[in-house]
Amino acid sequence: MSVREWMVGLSAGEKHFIQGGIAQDLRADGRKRLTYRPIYVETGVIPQADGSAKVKMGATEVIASVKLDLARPNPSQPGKGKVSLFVSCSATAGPMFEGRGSEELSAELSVALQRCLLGGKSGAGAAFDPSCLSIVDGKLCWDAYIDGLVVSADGNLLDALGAAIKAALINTRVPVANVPAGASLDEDPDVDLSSQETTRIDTSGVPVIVTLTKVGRHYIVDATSEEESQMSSAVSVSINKERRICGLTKRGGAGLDPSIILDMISVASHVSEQLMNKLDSEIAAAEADEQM
Amino acid sequence: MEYVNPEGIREDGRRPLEMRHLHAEIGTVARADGSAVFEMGNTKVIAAVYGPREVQNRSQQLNDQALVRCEYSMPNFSTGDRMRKPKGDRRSTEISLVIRQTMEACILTHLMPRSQIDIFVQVLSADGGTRSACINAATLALADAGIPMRDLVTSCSAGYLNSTPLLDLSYFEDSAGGPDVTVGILPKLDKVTLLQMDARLPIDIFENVVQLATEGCKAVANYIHEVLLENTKQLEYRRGL
Amino acid sequence: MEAKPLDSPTSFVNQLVVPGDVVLDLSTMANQTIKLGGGLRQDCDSITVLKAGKLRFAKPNKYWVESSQKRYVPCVGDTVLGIVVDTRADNFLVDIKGPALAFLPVLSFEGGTRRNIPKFEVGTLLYVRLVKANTAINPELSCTDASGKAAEFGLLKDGYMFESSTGLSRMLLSSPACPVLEALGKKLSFETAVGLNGRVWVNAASPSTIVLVSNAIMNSESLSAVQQKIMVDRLLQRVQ
Amino acid sequence: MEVDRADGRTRNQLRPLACTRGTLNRAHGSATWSQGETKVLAAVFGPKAGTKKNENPEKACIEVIWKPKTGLIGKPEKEYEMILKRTLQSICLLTVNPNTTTSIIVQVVNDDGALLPCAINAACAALVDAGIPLKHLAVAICCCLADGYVTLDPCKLEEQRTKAFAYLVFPNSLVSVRRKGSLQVEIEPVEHGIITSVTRGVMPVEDYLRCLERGRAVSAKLSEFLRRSMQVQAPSDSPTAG
Amino acid sequence: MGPMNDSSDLSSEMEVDAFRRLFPLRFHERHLLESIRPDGRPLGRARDTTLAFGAVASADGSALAKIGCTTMLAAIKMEVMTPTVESPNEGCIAVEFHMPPICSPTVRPGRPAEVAPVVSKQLSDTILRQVVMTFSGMIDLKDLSLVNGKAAWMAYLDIYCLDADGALFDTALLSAVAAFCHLKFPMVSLNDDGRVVVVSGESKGGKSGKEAVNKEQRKLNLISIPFSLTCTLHNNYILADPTAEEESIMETLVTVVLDSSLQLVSFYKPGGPVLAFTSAVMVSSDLQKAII
Amino acid sequence: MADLRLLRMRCYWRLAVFRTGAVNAASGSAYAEIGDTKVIVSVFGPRESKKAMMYSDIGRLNCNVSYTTFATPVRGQGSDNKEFSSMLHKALEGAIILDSFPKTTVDVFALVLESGGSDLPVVISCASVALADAGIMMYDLVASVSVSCLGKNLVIDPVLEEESYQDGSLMISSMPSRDEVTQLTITGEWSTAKIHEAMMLCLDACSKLGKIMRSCLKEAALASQE
Repeated sequence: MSVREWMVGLSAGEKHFIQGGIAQDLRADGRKRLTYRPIYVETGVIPQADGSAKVKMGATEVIASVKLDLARPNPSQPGKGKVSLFVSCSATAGPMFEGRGSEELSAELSVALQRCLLGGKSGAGAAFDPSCLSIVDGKLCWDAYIDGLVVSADGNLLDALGAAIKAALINTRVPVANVPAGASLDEDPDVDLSSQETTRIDTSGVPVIVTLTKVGRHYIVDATSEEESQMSSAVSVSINKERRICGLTKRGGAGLDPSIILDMISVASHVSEQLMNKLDSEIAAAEADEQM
Repeated sequence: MEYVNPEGIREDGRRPLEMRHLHAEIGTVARADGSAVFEMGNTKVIAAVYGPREVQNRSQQLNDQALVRCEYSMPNFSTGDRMRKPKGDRRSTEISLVIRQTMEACILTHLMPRSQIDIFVQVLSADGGTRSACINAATLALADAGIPMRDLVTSCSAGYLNSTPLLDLSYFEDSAGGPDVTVGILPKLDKVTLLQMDARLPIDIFENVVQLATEGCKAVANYIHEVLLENTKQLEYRRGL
Repeated sequence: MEAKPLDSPTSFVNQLVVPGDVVLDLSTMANQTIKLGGGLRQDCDSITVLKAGKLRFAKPNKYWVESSQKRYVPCVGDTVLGIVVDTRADNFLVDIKGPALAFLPVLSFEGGTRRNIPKFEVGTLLYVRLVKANTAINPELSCTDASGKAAEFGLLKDGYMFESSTGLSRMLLSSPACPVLEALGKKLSFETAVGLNGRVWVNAASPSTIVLVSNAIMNSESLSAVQQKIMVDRLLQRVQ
Repeated sequence: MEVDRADGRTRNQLRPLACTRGTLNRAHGSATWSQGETKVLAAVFGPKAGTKKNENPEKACIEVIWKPKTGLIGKPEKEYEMILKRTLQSICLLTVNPNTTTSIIVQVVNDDGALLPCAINAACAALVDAGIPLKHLAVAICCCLADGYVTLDPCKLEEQRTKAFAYLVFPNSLVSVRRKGSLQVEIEPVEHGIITSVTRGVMPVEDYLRCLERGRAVSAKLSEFLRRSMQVQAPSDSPTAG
Repeated sequence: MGPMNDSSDLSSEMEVDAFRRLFPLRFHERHLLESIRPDGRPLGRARDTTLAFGAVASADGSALAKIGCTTMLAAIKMEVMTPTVESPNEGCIAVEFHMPPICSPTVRPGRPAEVAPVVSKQLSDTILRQVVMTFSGMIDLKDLSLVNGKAAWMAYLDIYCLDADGALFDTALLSAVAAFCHLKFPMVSLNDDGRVVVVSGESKGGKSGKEAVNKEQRKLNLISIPFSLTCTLHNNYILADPTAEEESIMETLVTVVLDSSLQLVSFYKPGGPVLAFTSAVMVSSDLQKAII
Repeated sequence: MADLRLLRMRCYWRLAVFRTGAVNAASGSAYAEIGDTKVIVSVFGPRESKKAMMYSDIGRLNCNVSYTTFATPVRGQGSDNKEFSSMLHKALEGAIILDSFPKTTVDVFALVLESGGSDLPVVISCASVALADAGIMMYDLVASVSVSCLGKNLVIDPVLEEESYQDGSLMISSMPSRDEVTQLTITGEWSTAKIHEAMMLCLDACSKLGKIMRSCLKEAALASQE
């Protein structure tokens, strides 16, 4: 809360204007309570990464990149690749992110994203099945480093990052690694990656993250940083195609009645459908013009 | 290692005296006072300027000029290898110092005493020549922020491999271990504000490599002029004049 | 490890003393008032030494330890050279090489009033007098002598200032003119201001004179009176 | 005293002592102290305004920074810093200039045994050179116990081979105008006390007391050396009275 | 003395703990006159000591020691390591002293307390006392060896200060010694490729290929048990076992460590005004005997 | 592995013990033991906040959770846990009346002595008892419970092994008497109905836990009166 407070110095009048607007379903920038700001998606922005995407939601701009490294799977799950997720806030988003200032917020965002995208310990509810990253069971697998970078921050960072990671995963090309059959399997076998063909990750199950910010008695979607500074509490829900909930984080201080939380979850799942379609069309368009 | 094949074509298809493709956008970060993205080939850098604003810690305040602070950060996905220490590693501190000194020389700091100007440079993808790209991006961001400057600062790097001077080295050519000369000039005043070189080079060859780099800087300067003119036309158009 | 039994207190004078030595035993000296200078402290009924140095005795009853340090301990009545560090509403903050910054009230100038407050840039050199100096609060300075006249206090324009030890500046200000100044004074015309806090300011018409005088003073610290004269004469011949 | 030490010294003989003061001109006070091969450079930066965080503002605060010869600052250096700080706090007059910080930097030039006592002597000499008000001086010595005998000022080799050793710091012997022994502290004269004692290794209590005796005897010699080293550096000023 | 009497009439009408906070030294000196301490103990008496073994279930040996309010929790975990080349038949002990932010108001998270490394060094000196030639330590490292040259025990001794109220070193040493007494060696067995592996408690040697190297859960024998007592000196008063408040006021601390055979392990007096040493050593050693 | 799940299909949770006044150097402290998860929390303040902080007319909360090296079965290096610290901060923020101590900071430090499963809920409950012991004004105590979803069944207050192969988990920290949720985190795949059922289960567990915490505080108050 304190970081956002500092970012937007609002006078009492402006605060009242924002809260009143939301009550009458007409926000400061003319949107309704449940409409999103225009979303632009661009894929393949980082040439060195195996998959990358840039998402702009109004003034918020984030970049996600997926890089694959050869690694040895951890013994407890031999058949699966490894996934790690880390978010950092660049100082370009604001002077308070300079030096160590951004650590607290990036830690919070990383934890929220891990909870929403990587699912439970047994892998249920994960964005994608990590076994598609395995090459040789128990010996060799891909280690996927998912990195998020906040370039410009104007509220609703979690949804933008969620969308960017979804687009980056869709854009990822997993190089086909074929291991010569006879190779000795104990030490690290030599893998040839020369063959140019690549496969895609099955991203059908990737959930989308919807953050409902409660201001006064109403909830709004895709809040700008001014609106976020007025929030009493917020619930970020990650919902996949089958409208099942793959992760939830309640942020913000004030207590919430359980019934309100359930109501927010249902509103979120309703909105997620509309967001899912919009995102899929944007990503498809971006992928198409990247091929050209 | 074959960096320049017999016909004089480099590994990425450019001729020795040819720059990589330049691309620049202004005003990409809404909240910043001034911001710009600068691309040289695959090297892509975004810079944001906040200021002149109140000094954060009183002890650093200068009572006759503006305090210029700079932070250069490189995310761990921007280069080939993954292991990248967090913000405070030595290389990024050194590059922030270089950028700060270069920009401090060209900003008219005495016009804004007791204030602070923050320049934040974030590398998005690094393919050699990051230092020059950062300086060009910072210049554009400062211009976008409307901060009074003596002249634009443009920078370019040049090297010397297989006994031919090469302009604007890529990461592949840069990591070949050959000399890498980075030059920063004030194009109008024709003054050199930054000259850095590592590895060894005979004097006469050094002179024409520096000359080559200066040509490169002038080319960048022209491109930046065009971009700025285009941007002001846009602003004019948007304001409906 | 017996302590040398010495009866007469004066035998210590002009001898080197080390912190902790007991130099005066008040219980044996009946009703005599003693004035203690720097470097001595009273501990119940004996006077012990605080700082290493030579014990000095002046006629009536003044004892003090003469030592040479780089840090200055402010005491009332000293004339010092201060450098302005910051200006506040009602006084200037002046660095006098002491433990704390000294205050120079804005009005403590000859005929000083609210309207004609002088404007001192950061770093200007001032020749000032110490008015208040106790350990708890910052020392206070003034640019006037006791009678309120400016005398020679105030701003020192151009010239060259260099740091020296407190011992050397005390030697330069010793009552019979110090040999090195005397010798230089015969041949060259220059102006100096010596602060007891180990700062010397020299000003002369031509810069070469300033440099010559400053070097002469700096070298004279560890030379005896005769050696100082010889050193000055050699310097002057080389100049002519 | 038959000679039984590697370098031919008798048990009570110290290694050659050397002390130069005023070696650094930017420091407000500095001194190098060397005992045989062990050499330590100490610099004092005079009372600066303000005290560190939870320090008591009524008193002056002493800050010690120990710079080892090579490598990083580990736990041993932290312990030496704490011992040195407590020792110097007890000999300095803290009430003279309150709310100030005096920082003492100890740089180990070479370590050939008895490092801590050498550092304490160097710091003490540097404090005198900086003119910091002191109650009295301190001299430090290392006594080690080798098969029943107390040997003084061991070199590195001897220090590692002995069963146990003790670093002892005594107040220096005072030149006093008063009668001897009249300066009475309830039980024993003040010169007999110790300021700091740090022991390593197991030793019977009697051996420890013998170390104290031997240590106190040699501390008189050390303080004599300290006094003489003052003479050499004191500026020979003009004969005229002040 | 001037200040003395005005504070005496001052204290009459100001109640006790305001006076204690404003003039701490005078408050304690008034108590010393009647040779009693603020918490009612005579000068020579130490605070009552309690000891509880096996406080931590997940550690091989642990103990909780309390002297007055100062509480220390020591725990030892044993791990198998290959011994160093120059001492093939010796195990190794790593002593670590932690002062978490919960133990005292002065400790901030992130910055360790300055006294922590000092106490930790003293503890490792006292416990190991590794003087090269003659080994007179509390524990013979040869007991920690398993298979000469191939495997030996690595004992991680971690001491946590849960409540800091003076005499930290005494309580820490007491808890460390108690933890060693309570220590039980975990069951160890040699698996197929010759490496010694710790057999977890439940599956008692069930695997065929393993035969237990050490059958019974043997204890560690301690050669000599050190006891320490810290006293503070205030112009010829000797106070045993000071509380944190007394420690902060009276700056002279003397720590005497004797072992069971009454040999002086360490006499540690860091600074403080000159002391007539003979009396101090006598007093502390006979107090020591009282405790053993 | 399946047989264990059926065996443990119960709705009660492990024995809970609370005790206040564990650390007398702190202005308020509490020790909590639920099953073999042992936690000590001590509260300092409200005291002067760090100089770098700007003026704020509402009080500030500063939380820090750290583990001992021997807390986890495999020897960790006793580092601070940033994630738990920020979640503890979010859970307590809603319950404390922050504007009763403006400009100052209340420090809440927690040390996990032994980690026996669902450590964060135990830390949050123990912290709210410690705050009450320190006399910090609060709207209500904060009780926190977590439930693991293993296949079909919900296991409340999971032990370490159950947590290691849970399909999903739901952690709630709520104010029992005001019946408000201050913090809720869900991982793994859940349907909305399942969430509803799990929340109800947790909320009544929280109210039971709240009673135990209240009784412990009452005992401490009675004890200090004699």
